[in-house]
Amino acid sequence: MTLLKVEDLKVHFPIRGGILNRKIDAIRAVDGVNFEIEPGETYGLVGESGSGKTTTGKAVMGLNNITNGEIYFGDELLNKGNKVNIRKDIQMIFQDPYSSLNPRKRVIDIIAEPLRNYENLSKDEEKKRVKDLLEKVGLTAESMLKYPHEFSGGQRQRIGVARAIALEPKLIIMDEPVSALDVSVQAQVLNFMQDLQKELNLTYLFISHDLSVVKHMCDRIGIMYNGRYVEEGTTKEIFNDPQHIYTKRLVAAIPDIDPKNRKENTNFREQVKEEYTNSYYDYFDEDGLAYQLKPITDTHRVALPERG
Amino acid sequence: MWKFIVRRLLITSPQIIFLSLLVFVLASFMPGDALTGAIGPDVKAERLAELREELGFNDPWYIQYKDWVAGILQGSLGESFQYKMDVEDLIWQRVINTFWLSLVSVIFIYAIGLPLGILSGRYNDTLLDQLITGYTYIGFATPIFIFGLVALWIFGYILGWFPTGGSVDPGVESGSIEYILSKLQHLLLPGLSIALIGTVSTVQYLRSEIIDTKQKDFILTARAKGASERRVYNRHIFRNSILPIAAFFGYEIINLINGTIFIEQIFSYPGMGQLFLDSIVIRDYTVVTALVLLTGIGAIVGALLSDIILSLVDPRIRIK
Amino acid sequence: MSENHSHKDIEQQVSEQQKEQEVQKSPSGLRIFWREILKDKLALISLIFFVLVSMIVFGISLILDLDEVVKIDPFAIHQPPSDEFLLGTDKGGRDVFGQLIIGTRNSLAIGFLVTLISGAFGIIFGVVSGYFGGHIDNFLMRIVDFFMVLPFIMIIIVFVTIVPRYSVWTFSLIMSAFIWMGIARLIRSKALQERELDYAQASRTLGSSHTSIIFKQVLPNITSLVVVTMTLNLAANIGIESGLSFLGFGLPEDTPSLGTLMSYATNPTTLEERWWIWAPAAALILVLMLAVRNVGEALKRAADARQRRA
Amino acid sequence: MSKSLFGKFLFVLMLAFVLLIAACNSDEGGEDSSDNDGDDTEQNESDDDDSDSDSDSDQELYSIDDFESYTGEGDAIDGGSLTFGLVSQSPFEGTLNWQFYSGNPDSQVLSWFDESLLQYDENYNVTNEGAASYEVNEEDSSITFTIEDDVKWHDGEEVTAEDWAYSYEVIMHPDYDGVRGSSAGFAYLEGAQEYKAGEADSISGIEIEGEKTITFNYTELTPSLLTGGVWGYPMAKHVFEDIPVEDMASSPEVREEPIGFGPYKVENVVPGESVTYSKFEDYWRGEPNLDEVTLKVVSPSNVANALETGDVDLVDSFPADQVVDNIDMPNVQWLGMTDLAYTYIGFKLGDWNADEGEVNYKGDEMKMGDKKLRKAMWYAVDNETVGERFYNGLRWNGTTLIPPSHPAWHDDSIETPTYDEDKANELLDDAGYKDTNDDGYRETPDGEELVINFASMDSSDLSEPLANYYIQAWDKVGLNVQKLDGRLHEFNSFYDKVGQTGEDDPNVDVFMGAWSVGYDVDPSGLYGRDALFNFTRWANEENDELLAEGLSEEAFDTEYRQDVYSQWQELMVEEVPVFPTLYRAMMVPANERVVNYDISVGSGVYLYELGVTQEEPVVE
Repeated sequence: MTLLKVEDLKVHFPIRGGILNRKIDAIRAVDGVNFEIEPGETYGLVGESGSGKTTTGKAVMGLNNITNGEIYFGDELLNKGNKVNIRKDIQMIFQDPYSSLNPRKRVIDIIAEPLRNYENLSKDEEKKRVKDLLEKVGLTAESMLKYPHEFSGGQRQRIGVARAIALEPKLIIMDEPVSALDVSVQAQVLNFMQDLQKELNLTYLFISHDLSVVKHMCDRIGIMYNGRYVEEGTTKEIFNDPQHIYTKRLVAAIPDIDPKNRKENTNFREQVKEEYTNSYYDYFDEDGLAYQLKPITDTHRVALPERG
Repeated sequence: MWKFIVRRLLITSPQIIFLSLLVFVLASFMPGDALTGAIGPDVKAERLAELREELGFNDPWYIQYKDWVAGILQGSLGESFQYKMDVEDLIWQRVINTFWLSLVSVIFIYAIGLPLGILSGRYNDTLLDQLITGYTYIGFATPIFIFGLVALWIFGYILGWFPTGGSVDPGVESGSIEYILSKLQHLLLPGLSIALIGTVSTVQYLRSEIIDTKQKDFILTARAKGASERRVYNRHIFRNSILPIAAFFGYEIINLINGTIFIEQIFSYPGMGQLFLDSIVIRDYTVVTALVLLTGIGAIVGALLSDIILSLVDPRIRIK
Repeated sequence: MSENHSHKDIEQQVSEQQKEQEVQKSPSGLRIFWREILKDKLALISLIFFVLVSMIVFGISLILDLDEVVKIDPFAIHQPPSDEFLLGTDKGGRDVFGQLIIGTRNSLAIGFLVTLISGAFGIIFGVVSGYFGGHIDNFLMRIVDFFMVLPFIMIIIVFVTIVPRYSVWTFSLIMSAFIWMGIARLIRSKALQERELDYAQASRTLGSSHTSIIFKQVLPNITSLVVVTMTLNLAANIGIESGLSFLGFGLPEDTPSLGTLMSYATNPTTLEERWWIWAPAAALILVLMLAVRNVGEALKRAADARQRRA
Repeated sequence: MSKSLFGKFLFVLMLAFVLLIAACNSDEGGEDSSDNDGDDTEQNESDDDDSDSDSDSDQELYSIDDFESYTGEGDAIDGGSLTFGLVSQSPFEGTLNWQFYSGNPDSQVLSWFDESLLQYDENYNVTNEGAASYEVNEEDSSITFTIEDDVKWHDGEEVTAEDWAYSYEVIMHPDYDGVRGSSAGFAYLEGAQEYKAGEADSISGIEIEGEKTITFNYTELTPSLLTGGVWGYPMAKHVFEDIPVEDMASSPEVREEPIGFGPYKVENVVPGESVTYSKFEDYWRGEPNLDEVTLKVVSPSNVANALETGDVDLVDSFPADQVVDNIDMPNVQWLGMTDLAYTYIGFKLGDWNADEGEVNYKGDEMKMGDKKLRKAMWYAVDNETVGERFYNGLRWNGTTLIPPSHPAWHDDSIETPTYDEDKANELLDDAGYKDTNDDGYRETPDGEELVINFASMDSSDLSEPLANYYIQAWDKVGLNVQKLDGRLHEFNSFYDKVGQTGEDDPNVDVFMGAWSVGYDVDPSGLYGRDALFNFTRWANEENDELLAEGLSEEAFDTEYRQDVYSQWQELMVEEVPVFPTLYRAMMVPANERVVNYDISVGSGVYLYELGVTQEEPVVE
């Protein structure tokens, strides 16, 4: 049984203009996206900035109005009416650990905010829960009375995680959770998140532009371009057998640390780039948008034009 | 650009309608009417009652409003009961005075504000700058009516340098040089009073703007390239700082009008502000309504003007 | 959002500059204010002076018998200052010093009230508008636009002639009704930025209601702006009140304000020869406004990290 | 922003200023007390202010009897020019036509270039000294007027009977929207109402008997006709003929180039601000003395200064609250006369019956219904002191409701209450108003709390102190009087509250206002049973009778009429629906060089004789 099912999701932002300020066009930030996430897995959503991945995440979270489509969480349709309901079963971790924590609030108030909204706890119970949560994310209980600016970026992100898991959600949406952090801290935080996933039996929707991170974290990956999927598959499929030219290019661009392969890599990239330029119109329609996804295997789908 | 203007105009028309409604409703709540002033033993109450009926003073406000709108559509703002003349003519007589007063004030505002602002910004933290900043400190804190009153007292009464009331000496041939000089003489003190207080924000703005710009990279580059200090100031800094000031002018209109109400009262200068206060007292509704409306429209047009200038100056603001 | 109004844009430009300090926003804004004031001797003197005057004025007016102050004494008209009348008497033989005390109290009270009422309303209006954005913002900003272009002095004057019985309270309400827009606009543009910050979004994912986010999350983050604006508004409001009283559309003579005493100077003989009636009031208005502004400017500097002295 | 040393400096300066003021005070306080010891020789120059105001507080007293209304004759130079100050806070309206003007400022402008055909004596009776003489025909209730031969408009046309009739036709025209047309001269005119209703093309009661002779036929003759009732202003028919009545008031013939037949003609009008006149050589009384007159608006706050500097020679009036401060102005002579006005305090004694069009006197039902209470309130106030202290004697205790400006009708033999606290207390005790609950205030005879609401008109700088002073005075005799709404009312809301439209505000118990009195002494417009402006809503039969008798044909006999009005004045003192508080002097300053000018009516000194003794105004 799937945990999250997104069907034909569209999020359009109107462009207004003209004398009466009517809607004259729309930015199609997300334009017909389908995917499913199984419980316990980490699903990666990859794309360059502007590809609609964050918008998709926020739409699932209910932070954006969605134009069309359905989002099911378990059996429940989330977007009754137009506004997506906020479920405590879904939580989010934000990209920027600086702005996602209210600078005027102490840590205890930040972490206890969801508890206060959903659970009626006494002061002591609340304190205990916050303490537990802090310990779970590797921070000391003394942190409780401090303000966010007294922490480092990595620590802040841990606070953000503590807040997100406070309600024991099933699904956590991570919007570029480490991209604002130093590379040295990134791995640390990622590992910690993986541990947490096992411990709490969490499902992650992992949004990132960084394929190497995604490769490390995710079970399955969806690749977005201009608001549409170009390819979806298991991590292995995507990295070892990319079908779409866009995916190929992304994969090729992953830096390789081994200097021995440098020349080889450069050549390979050149090739891919050439192919990309030459065959662009084989993979995208005249508007530069991806085609419908076609299944190749049970798990692997690619956006290719109808051939023949 | 024209789309932008047309759209702004479309947005402002409901504002004007609301404004006229508001004024009308308020006016209908004011105690007394234009005939109250006629009370006396020589005038029979019956005659007043008759006139009230004839002139429609007894109609509910929406009927009066309807008539008034109908009048406007035919190009008439109505007739002033007190002055027995068309409101537009009456207001025109006074607006022209207020216009001159405002013009002189604006000229002074910029004539005083620009040099002071530039000096203060260019030589910041010198004694000169401190003098100027000191002036802006005081100027900001001084209500215009206190300043006007004291100015009238010192320069009008004690020193006798300026006339203490009116807009022109009587008997001077209209259109002659003397006439213009006399007008100017009557305008100087009230105009200066408005300007000395009103210019303060310009000085402060210009000063901080210049100090800011001074440290911007393109100025440093210009200097590095060997441009003379004068050229740097004239071509780069000044031009960069002056445009927003020009643009803010439109927003200033409403402040200017508020200022003239006080100043005209203090200097017995027959302008719109005085006409307004008088008309309130004698309940000359048509005039009150027309004046408030006109002022409102002035403010709206001013804001529009500023927006246009701003969008010309700064493309970031321009809208599709 | 879709409707672009340029005031907004100017404010945005301004606030872009503030953005950098956003990051360093620390929780102890009020402490920074305090530190800045302590550092700035002028502001400190101003603050002490203002508090002192307020205390003296409110203190004395507690023990001062209002009836005695406004008591008409036909045998003591226009007395110059003496031991009996510290600041002489006015045209009704009333003690000017007493009126100055009561008048300062009334002016300050109105200044405070108007600042609080218009401030509270403007803040709520602005924060709601900015936080929700979109159509709500569009609609609310049209209302603000409408009020902005009202010639407010004129409208207040019309209002004052209508209200049959007015006191410090009603007068403050009338004034507030027409001067809340500035702060509303400022707060709105700030709130527009704040709502885009992740912490506001995070709160929503955590199940906090809009009201709770507005009041518990967003508002605390704009307090420094609120404090600065309100302080500067206080000075302006004292000025507006005394101006209206000066024109004769303020409080009645029995409830003197500083403007009432000033308005006696429209009589040229009083202006020329009886300085004791109006000059102290004029000086007091000036000094009070200067003091409040000094404090306000210091706060403004404190709020703007680049200019902070402390 | 960098710290500004200078700003700091200024701030400290301001602070110092405040402290200085405080310090000054204690200093001066000290000197003041030494003044009392008698050694004021030590005062230095900086105390000039002080000594000035000391003399101020000594309160010099003046009396209207000290002033003449006439500048006296002098050696006027030939020609010369004069500047006349029109004292007004606001510009004049510029409706420069007697038929259409609505404010005093305009009438001041008008009186230089246009005048009435009728001349009045000092009792405001029509005489034959004017441009027209009259003859009463008692048999057919008509009056015939004959205009002098050489009365000409400024454009050289003769002023004719036709012109006079024309002014009636304009005023009674259905489209006419001015306030005139209700005085006796119109009300009693035969056929006027028919014409007004549009039923007749002309007014049947007006007969033009020749180029210069006109007869007005009245339904009945009343003395009011000859004390201001007959409309005496002709209207130049050849000028206005082609202008529709509704457009006349805004026409250039009224606003920009008005003509009249007065001693000066209009040269130039600066709307609202000033008018220049030149002499009209063909003026019917003779060639005017001055070549040129300039009229300009001077605000009340500037007028003293303008006089001192010779900026104006003469003004139409002078702000009462500044007279005393300026009475020693060296280059100015002060003219004075008793003003045609009085201040009063009235009591609400009923309401207005709109259906019947008359007052509904309710007597004892009303809070102020007890005559003794009203009289006690009269005794309780010290108008003498008010006049002396607030107006330095230039206003004084009023006695009856016909002011001494009408010497023939004012009866000064009538005893009226004057300040007597004991008497007031006695009256109140008598009437049963006693303080039964020891709150310091008297209760009604029924033991109910008595709070009297006082509506006072805000008409001058002194309105507020005066109202408060009266309230204090009543407080002293144990009456709890409160200002209605806690403040004074500007004239619009004042008249709304006392009932200008017939809807009296039931909260008003006592009100203080002022009436100006017309030439015609007949008080029925203010105190008649059917007078809407009878704001007290008091009436009784004796009053009705006396007022009717005052207007009857017998009353053409002055002695008879005097007797009637004496009785009426006495009745009003007895019944006290209203009591006058102050009579007032009208004080007009004129530059020393102004001669042959008289501010009173019927003095036999006319405007064309006005002259100056030197080319330039006398300056200190």
